[in-house]
Amino acid sequence: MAWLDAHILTIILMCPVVGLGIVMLIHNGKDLLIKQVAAVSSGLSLVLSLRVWALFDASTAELQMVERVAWLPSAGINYIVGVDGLSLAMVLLTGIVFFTGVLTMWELTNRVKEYFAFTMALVAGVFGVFISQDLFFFFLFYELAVLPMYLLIAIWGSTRREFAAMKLTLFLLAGSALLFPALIGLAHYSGLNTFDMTLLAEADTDWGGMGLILFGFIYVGFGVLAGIFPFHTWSPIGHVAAPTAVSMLHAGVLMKLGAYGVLRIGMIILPEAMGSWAPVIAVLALCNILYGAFVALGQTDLKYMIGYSSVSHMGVVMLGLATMTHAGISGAIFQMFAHGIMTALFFSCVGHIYDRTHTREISRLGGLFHTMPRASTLFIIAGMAGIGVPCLASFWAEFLVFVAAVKTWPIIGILAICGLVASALFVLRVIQKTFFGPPLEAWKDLPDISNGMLPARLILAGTLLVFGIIPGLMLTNLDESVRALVAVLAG
Amino acid sequence: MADDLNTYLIISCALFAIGLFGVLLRRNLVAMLIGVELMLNAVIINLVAFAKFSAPEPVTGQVFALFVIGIAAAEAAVGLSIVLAVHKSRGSISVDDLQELAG
Amino acid sequence: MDWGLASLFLPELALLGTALGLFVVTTTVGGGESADLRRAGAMADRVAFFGAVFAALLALVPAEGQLFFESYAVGGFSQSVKLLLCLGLAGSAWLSRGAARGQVSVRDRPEFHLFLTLATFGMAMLTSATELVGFYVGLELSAYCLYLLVAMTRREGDHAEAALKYFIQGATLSAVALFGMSILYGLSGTTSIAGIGAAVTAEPTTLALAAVLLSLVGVLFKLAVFPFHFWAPDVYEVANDGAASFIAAASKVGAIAALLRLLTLGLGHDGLFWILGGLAVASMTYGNLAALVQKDLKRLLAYSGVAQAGYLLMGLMGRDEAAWSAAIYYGAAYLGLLLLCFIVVVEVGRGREDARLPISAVNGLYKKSPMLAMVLLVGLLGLAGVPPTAGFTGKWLLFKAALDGGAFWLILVAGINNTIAIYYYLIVLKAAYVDDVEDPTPLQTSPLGPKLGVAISLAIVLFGVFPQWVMPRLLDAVAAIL
Amino acid sequence: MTLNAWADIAIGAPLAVFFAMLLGMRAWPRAVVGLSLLSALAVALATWMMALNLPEGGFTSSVPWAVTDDFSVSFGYRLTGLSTAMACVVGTIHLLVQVYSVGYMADDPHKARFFGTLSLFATAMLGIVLSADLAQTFIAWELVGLASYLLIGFWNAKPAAAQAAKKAFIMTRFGDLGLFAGLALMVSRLGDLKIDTVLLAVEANTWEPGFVTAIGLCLLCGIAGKSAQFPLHTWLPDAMEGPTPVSSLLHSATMVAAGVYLFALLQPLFLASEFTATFALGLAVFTALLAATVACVETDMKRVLAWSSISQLSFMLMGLAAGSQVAGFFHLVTHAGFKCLLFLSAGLFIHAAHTGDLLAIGRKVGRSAPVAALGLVVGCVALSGFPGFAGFMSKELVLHAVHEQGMVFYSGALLTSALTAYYAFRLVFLALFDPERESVEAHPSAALKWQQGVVVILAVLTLGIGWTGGDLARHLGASADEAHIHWMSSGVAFAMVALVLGAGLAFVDFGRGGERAGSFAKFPAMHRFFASGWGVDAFWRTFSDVGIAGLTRLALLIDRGAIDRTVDGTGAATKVLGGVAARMQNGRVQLYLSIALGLLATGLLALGAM
Repeated sequence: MAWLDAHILTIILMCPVVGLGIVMLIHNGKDLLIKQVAAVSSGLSLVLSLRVWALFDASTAELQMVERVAWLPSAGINYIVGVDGLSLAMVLLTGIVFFTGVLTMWELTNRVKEYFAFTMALVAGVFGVFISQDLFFFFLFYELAVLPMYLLIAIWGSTRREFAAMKLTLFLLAGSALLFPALIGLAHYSGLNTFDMTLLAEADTDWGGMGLILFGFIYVGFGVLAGIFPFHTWSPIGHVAAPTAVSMLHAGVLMKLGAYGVLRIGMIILPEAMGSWAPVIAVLALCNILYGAFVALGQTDLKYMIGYSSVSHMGVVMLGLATMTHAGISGAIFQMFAHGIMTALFFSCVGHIYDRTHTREISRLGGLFHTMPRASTLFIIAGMAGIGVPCLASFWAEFLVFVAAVKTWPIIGILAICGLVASALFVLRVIQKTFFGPPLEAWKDLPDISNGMLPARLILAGTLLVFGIIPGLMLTNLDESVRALVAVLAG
Repeated sequence: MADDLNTYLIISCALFAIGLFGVLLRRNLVAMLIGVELMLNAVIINLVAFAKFSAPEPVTGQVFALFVIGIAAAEAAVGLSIVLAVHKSRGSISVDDLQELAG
Repeated sequence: MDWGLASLFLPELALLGTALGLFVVTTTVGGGESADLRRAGAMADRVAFFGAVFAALLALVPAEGQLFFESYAVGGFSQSVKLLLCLGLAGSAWLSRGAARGQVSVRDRPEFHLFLTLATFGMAMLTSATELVGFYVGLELSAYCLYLLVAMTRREGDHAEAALKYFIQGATLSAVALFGMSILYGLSGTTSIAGIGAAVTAEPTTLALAAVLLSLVGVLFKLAVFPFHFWAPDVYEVANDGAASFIAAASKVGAIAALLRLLTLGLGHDGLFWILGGLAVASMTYGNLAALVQKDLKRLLAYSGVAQAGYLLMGLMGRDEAAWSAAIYYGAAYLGLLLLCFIVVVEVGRGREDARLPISAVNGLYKKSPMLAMVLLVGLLGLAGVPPTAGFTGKWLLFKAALDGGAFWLILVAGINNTIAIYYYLIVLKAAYVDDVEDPTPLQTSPLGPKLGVAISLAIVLFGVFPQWVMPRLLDAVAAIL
Repeated sequence: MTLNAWADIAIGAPLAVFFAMLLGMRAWPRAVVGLSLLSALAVALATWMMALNLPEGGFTSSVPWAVTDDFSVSFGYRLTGLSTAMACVVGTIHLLVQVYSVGYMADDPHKARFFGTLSLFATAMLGIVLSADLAQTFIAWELVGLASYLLIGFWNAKPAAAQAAKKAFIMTRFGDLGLFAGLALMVSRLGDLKIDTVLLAVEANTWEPGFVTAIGLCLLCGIAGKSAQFPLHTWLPDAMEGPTPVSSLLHSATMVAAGVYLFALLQPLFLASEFTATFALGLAVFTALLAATVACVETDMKRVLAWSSISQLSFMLMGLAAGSQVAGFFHLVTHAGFKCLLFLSAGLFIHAAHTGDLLAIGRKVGRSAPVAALGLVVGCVALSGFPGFAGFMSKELVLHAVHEQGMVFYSGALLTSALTAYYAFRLVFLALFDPERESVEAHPSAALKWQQGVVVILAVLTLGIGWTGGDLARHLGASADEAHIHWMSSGVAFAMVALVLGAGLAFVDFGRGGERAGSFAKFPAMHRFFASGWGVDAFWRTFSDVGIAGLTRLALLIDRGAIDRTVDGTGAATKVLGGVAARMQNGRVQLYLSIALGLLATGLLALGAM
C-alpha cells in the first residue's frame, strides 16, 4: 500500500495509458469489452484521485506525493510529478469528468475502439499536465491533450465537423506555437538551464524586459485554450461539432488546462510580469464575462449557448487570477472546478436531448419538462449552477471572485457583477423555451434518461451540491498554497 | 601576364564564369554538361596553381586535382547516360521541353 | 594480417562485400528468360537486405581510431551515423524488394540494389572523412548513385526529366562547392578539415568565410535546404518508391552528418551562422507554405522535408554539443518517421501503375487496414512534432539548442511554422481516418509490412519518451568532432 | 432543547423535505406532502419557542462556512427581538398556507413538487431571518429568488407562468446586483460581514459619508428588487400567475417582506446618511401612490391584491425610513395577516368561479361562498384602515412617524390611504354586492373544508393582531408607548377623513348598482395611464427589446463579423501564400539554379558587409 501511495500520481497517469494499450489489443468487433476496459480504467483513475484528495495534507504549501526521476540531465529535463493545493482539485475534476464521460458514451456503436483509444490518450495528456512539475513534460502532456481532439471531432462529430475540428486544432496549436519559445525561454533566460518549475520559481531571477514578453506569450498561448476574449471563437464551434462526451471533456477539463497553465507557469515563475499584466487580464476577463453572456443570449443552438456560457464563466476564472488576492485566486480555482463539473452536466443533458430529438434548435424544442423530467431537472440544476444560485459550487466561486474584484478594481468589479444578470438572462431564456411551455406533439413519447445512464449525471449533480453546501472542502485545501502564491505575487 | 598565382586565379575564375553561364543560358542539354565540365576544369587549374605557388608541400594539391579529373570523367558518363534516357523518353534534348514537372 | 586497423573499417567492408555480391548477380543476368531473371532479382533483394542488416550490426561494434594516414576518423559519431545509414539502406532495400509495384524492371533490379549499396558506402565514407578529398569523393559517389537510381524507374514518363534536373542541379552546385573547397585549400595549404578550420579561425577574412559558405553548398543541396531544394519535389513524386524512400530518409541523415563535419570549419563566426539561420527560416516557411496546397502525398513529403531541414539548420545555431547531438537525434527520428510514411506509401500504392500517389489513395485506410492507419498516424504526428513521438522531443532539444545560440525570435517563427505544418499533416490524416471510400475491401498488404511499421512506430514512441537511452552516447560522440 | 437546536430544526427540517422530494418525488407523493406538513408544524413550533424564551441580550452562534484571508463567510444564527418576531410571522403563515394548500392542490398530479419547493422557500426565508452574517443573508436571499422562480413557474405548461417566473427572477436579480455591490463595498472595508460588526462600524461612523450613502443606495436597490418598489416592481403583478397559496405566502406576506426586514435590520446604516433616508422615504411614498392608483383601476382580483401589497410594502418602508422601527415592523406583521387572509379567500373565490376577473366573480359567486365572503370583508376592512382593526393600528403609527418628516410626504401618505380605502371597498362591493348575480350554487368539495378552516382561523387572527402592538414593541426592545395610538391627535383625525372619503366614493361608485364603472372611468386618459401601471412595464419591455437585444446583436456582429472573419481570413491567406510558393516551382531547371546562385551571391555579399 505504501508503494501505491508513494507513486500514486504516476499510477493515475498510467491508468488511461494502460487502458489505451489494452483497448488497442482488443479485436475491433468486441465493443462491450472495450467499453468495460474504459470504464474500469476511468473508474480506477477516479478512485485514485479521490485517494489523492484524502491523502492531501492541507497544512503545507509545498508539493506533495512528489516523484522525481532525472530524465535527461544534459538538457535539464527531469520527470517531476507532484500535487499541491492549486492542482489537487483539477486532478479530481479530471477523474470525475473522465469517468462520467465514459459512462455517457455507453451507447456508442460507431468505431468504438478508436473512440476510446483517442479519449484515453486525451485524458492521459490532461492528467499529465495537472500533475507534472517540469516544463518539458508539462508541454508534452499539453500537446498530447490537444491533438486527439481533431480526430474525436472529425470522426464522431455532428454539424460541420471537419471544418470545426480543423479550426479548433489549428487555433489551439497556434497558441502552443507561442508557448514553445516561451517555455524554452524560461529555462534559458533564467540562467539555470533547467525545466524544473519549482527551481525556476524559487530562484528569484531578475527577468527584466524579457519577463514581460515571456509572460505575454504564456498568457496568450494558454489563454487561447482558456477561451480569453479575442481568441475564443474556436470554442463554441468546437463544442457544437464535438460528440457529447468529447465536449464534456473539452469544455469541462481542457479549457481549465489553459487557465491552470497561466496560473502554474505564468504567475508562479514570473510574478513581476504578472503584476504589470494583471490589468490587461482583468479587462479581457471582463469582456469575456459580459461579451460571452450577450452572445450566448443570441444563440439559437443549445450547444452554442453552452459554448459561449463557458467563455463567459472562464472570464470569471481569469478575473479571479487577475485580482492576485487570496480570495480571488481561491475563487478562480474553485470556479475552474465548479465550471468543469457544471459544463459536463450541461453537455450530458444536451447530449441526451440531441440523441432523442436529433435537433438542438431551441426554437424547435419545447415543453420537454413533461416528457423528460429527469433530463430537464438535471439541466435546470446545471443552469442554476451557471447562474450562480447558492448551495451549488459555482456560487461560492463567483462570490469570492466578484468580492475580490470589487476590492481590487471597483469599476471592473461592479461591471463584472452585471455578469450575474447577463448569465441569468440567457440560461433562463433557454430553460423557458426548451423545457417549460406546453409539451409539443413532436416530442410526445421520447424516453427519459434510463436508469443505466442516470448515475453518471447524478455524480456530477451531487458534486455540485456537495461543494456548494460545504465550500470548506475545497477552500481548506487551497488555503496554504494560495497564500504562498499571493506572498510571491506581492513580491 | 606574369607567371604568378594571380594570373592563374584570374584564368580559373574566368573559366568558371564561362562554364556557369554555359549551364544557365544554353538551351541544349549536352552544352550544359560541357559547361559543368568547364567549371570542374577551372577548379583543377585552381588546385594546381595553389599547389605550385602557395601550398607548403605541393603533392596534396596535385593529388586532389587528379581525383577531380577522375570524378569529372565519371560525372560526364552519368550525365550523358541520363541525357540519353531523356532523349529516348522525350525525343528532344532541349531544356524547354523539360517543364512538365511543376507545382 | 593485422586485424587492428581492419576492425575499424568493418561496416564499410560489409557494404563493399554486398556490392561485390550484387555485382556478381548482375553479371549472371545476361540471358533473356524471365524465369531466371526473376530468380536473380529475388536473389538480389535478399543479398541487399541481409548485407545491409549485417553492416548495421557491424556498425554497432565500438571502434575508435584513425585510418589512411589520419584522413579517415572512426569514432562514436561516425559509427552511430553509419548505423543509421545501414538501417536506412535496409529499410529502403526491404521497401523496394520485388521493386515494389514493379516500378523497376526485373532486369535492372540487381543493379538497382548495387547502386543503393554503393550510395550508402559513399555516405559512410563522407561521415568519417576528415579530409576534403575523401569528403568530396564520398559526396560525389553517393550523388551519382542517386541520380542513376532515380533514372531507373521502368515506365516511360517523367522519371528521366526528374533525374536530369536532379543531375544538372547536383553537378553545378557540387562544382560550386568544389570551387569553394579549392579556395579553402589555397588559403590554408592543407586539405584536412581541422587544419582548414584552424587557418580560417586564425584570420577570418571575408574570402575565407565566403569559401566556407561555398563549400557548404554541396551539403545544403543534399539536405534540400531552401534555395537548393528545387530538385526534391520532382524527384520524390516521380522516382520509384525504393529510391524515393532512400533519398528522403538515408541520404538526409548522410547530409546531416556531412553538414556537422563541415560546419566545424566556421564555428567561431556569428555572421556565417546568422546566414544559415536566414536559410533555415526561409526553408521552413517555404516548405510549409508550399506543402499546404499539395495534392500528391510524396510531393507533400518532399516539401515537408524542406521544412524539416529548416528546423534542423536552425537547431545548429547553438554551435555546441547540445545542438550537434540534437541534430543527430532529430535525424534518426526523421529517418524512422520517413520509413513509416513510405511503408504506407508502398503498401497503399501496390498495384497502381503510375509512381505518383495522390492523397486520396489513402482514403478510408482506417477501414481497409487499421494497422497501417495507425502507422500513418504515428508517422505524420511524429513529423508534425506531436508528443509522445521522438519528433516532439527532437524539436524540443533542437529549439532549446537554437535558443542557446540566441535565436529566440527564430523559434517563434519555427513555432508558427509548426502550426501551419500541422494543417497539411492533418489533411492526410483526415483522408486516412475520416474520409470514406467506396470499396471498403480490406487492403491485401504484404505479411510483414504493417508489422514492421508498428515495430518502428513503437521504437519512435519509446525513443521519444525516453531520450536518455540514446542522448548521453550521442553527446560524447559529438564532443569528439567539435 | 437549546435555542441553537430550535434554529437548526427551523432551517434543517424543510431542507430535508426538499431533498426527500427531489429524490422520491414520483414514488410516494402523499408521503412527501405529509412530511412537508409535519415539518411546517415543527418550524412554527420552533419559531415560537425561540421567540418565547429569548434571553435578554439576544443569542448569536455561528460556525465558519468559507474562510479566505481577505474575507470569510460564517453560517449561524442571530436571535434578536426583530429576527424571532419575523421568524414567528414566517413560521405561522407558512404553516397555515401549507394546510390551505392541501385542499387547494388536492387534485394536482405534481403535488409533491409543490410542497417540496414550498419547504425550500421556508428554509431560505428563515435563512434570511435568522442569519448572523450578511453573506448568509445574501445566499438565502438568492435561494428565496430561486424558490419564487420555481413556485411562480409551477404550472410550467402555461407559457404565461413560465414567462412570469423568468421576469420575476431577472428583475429581482437586477436588484440583487445592487445588494451584492453594496455587500462587496462593505467587505472591502471590513474583514467579514457579520451583522454585529457592520452595526458596530456604522455606530463608530468611521466611514466617510459618501461611502455610507453609496452602500445605503446599493442595498436599497436590492430591497427595491425584492420588495417590489419602484422601478423594479412590475414583476409582482405578473407573479400572480402562480398558484394562489404561493401568491399569499411569498408575494404578500413573507418573501416580499424580506427587503423590508433587511431595511429594519440595518436601519442605523440607512439612517446614518441623511440623503439615503429621505431618498428611501420619497421612493416609498411615490411607489405607494403609484400602486394604489393602479389598484383602483385593476379588474383582476389577484392583481388588485398584488398592487395593494406593493402599496402596503411602501407604507412599511415609509415607517422605517421615517425612523421608527416599531411602526414599520408592526405594519409588516399586520399586513402579513390580513393580506394572506385576502389572498386565501380570493383563492376560494377563483376556485369557485374558475376565473380571476372581479366582475365575473361578482356575478357568478358573490355571497354564495359565505366563508370566502367573510374572509374578504374582514381583510378589506383591516386593509382600508378601519379604526380598531389591524390595518388601522399599524398604519396609524406609520402615518404618525411620517408626519414628523414634513408635509409633502405626509400628504402623499394620506392620499394613498384614502385610495387604499377606495380600492378596498371597491373590491368588496364588486365581489359581493353585484346586482345581476345568477345564483349558481357552489358544490363544496371535501377539500374545501381545509381551505375554509384556514380562512376562518386567519380571520380571527387578523382581528386580534391589531391589539398586539404593545407587546410586539416590548419584544423588539423599544418602549411600549412607541406602539401607543394617540387617539385624540390630529393625525388620527386626518386618517379618519381619508377613510371616509375613500369608502364613501367607493360606495357611491359601486355600492348602489348602476353601471358601476367607477369614477376613474370618467377621465379615460388617466384611466388608461393608471391601468398600464404608469408605463413602467412598457419601459422594461422596450429596455429588453431594444437594449438587451441590441447588445446581443452587436455582440453577435462582433463575434461573427470581426473576430471569426479575421480568423478564417488568416487561414485562407496562408493557403493563398502556399499557392504562390508552389508556383515558384515552375519546372524550368535553369530558373531554379539562377535563384539558388542569386541567393548564394547575396549571402556572400552579406558576409562581406558583416
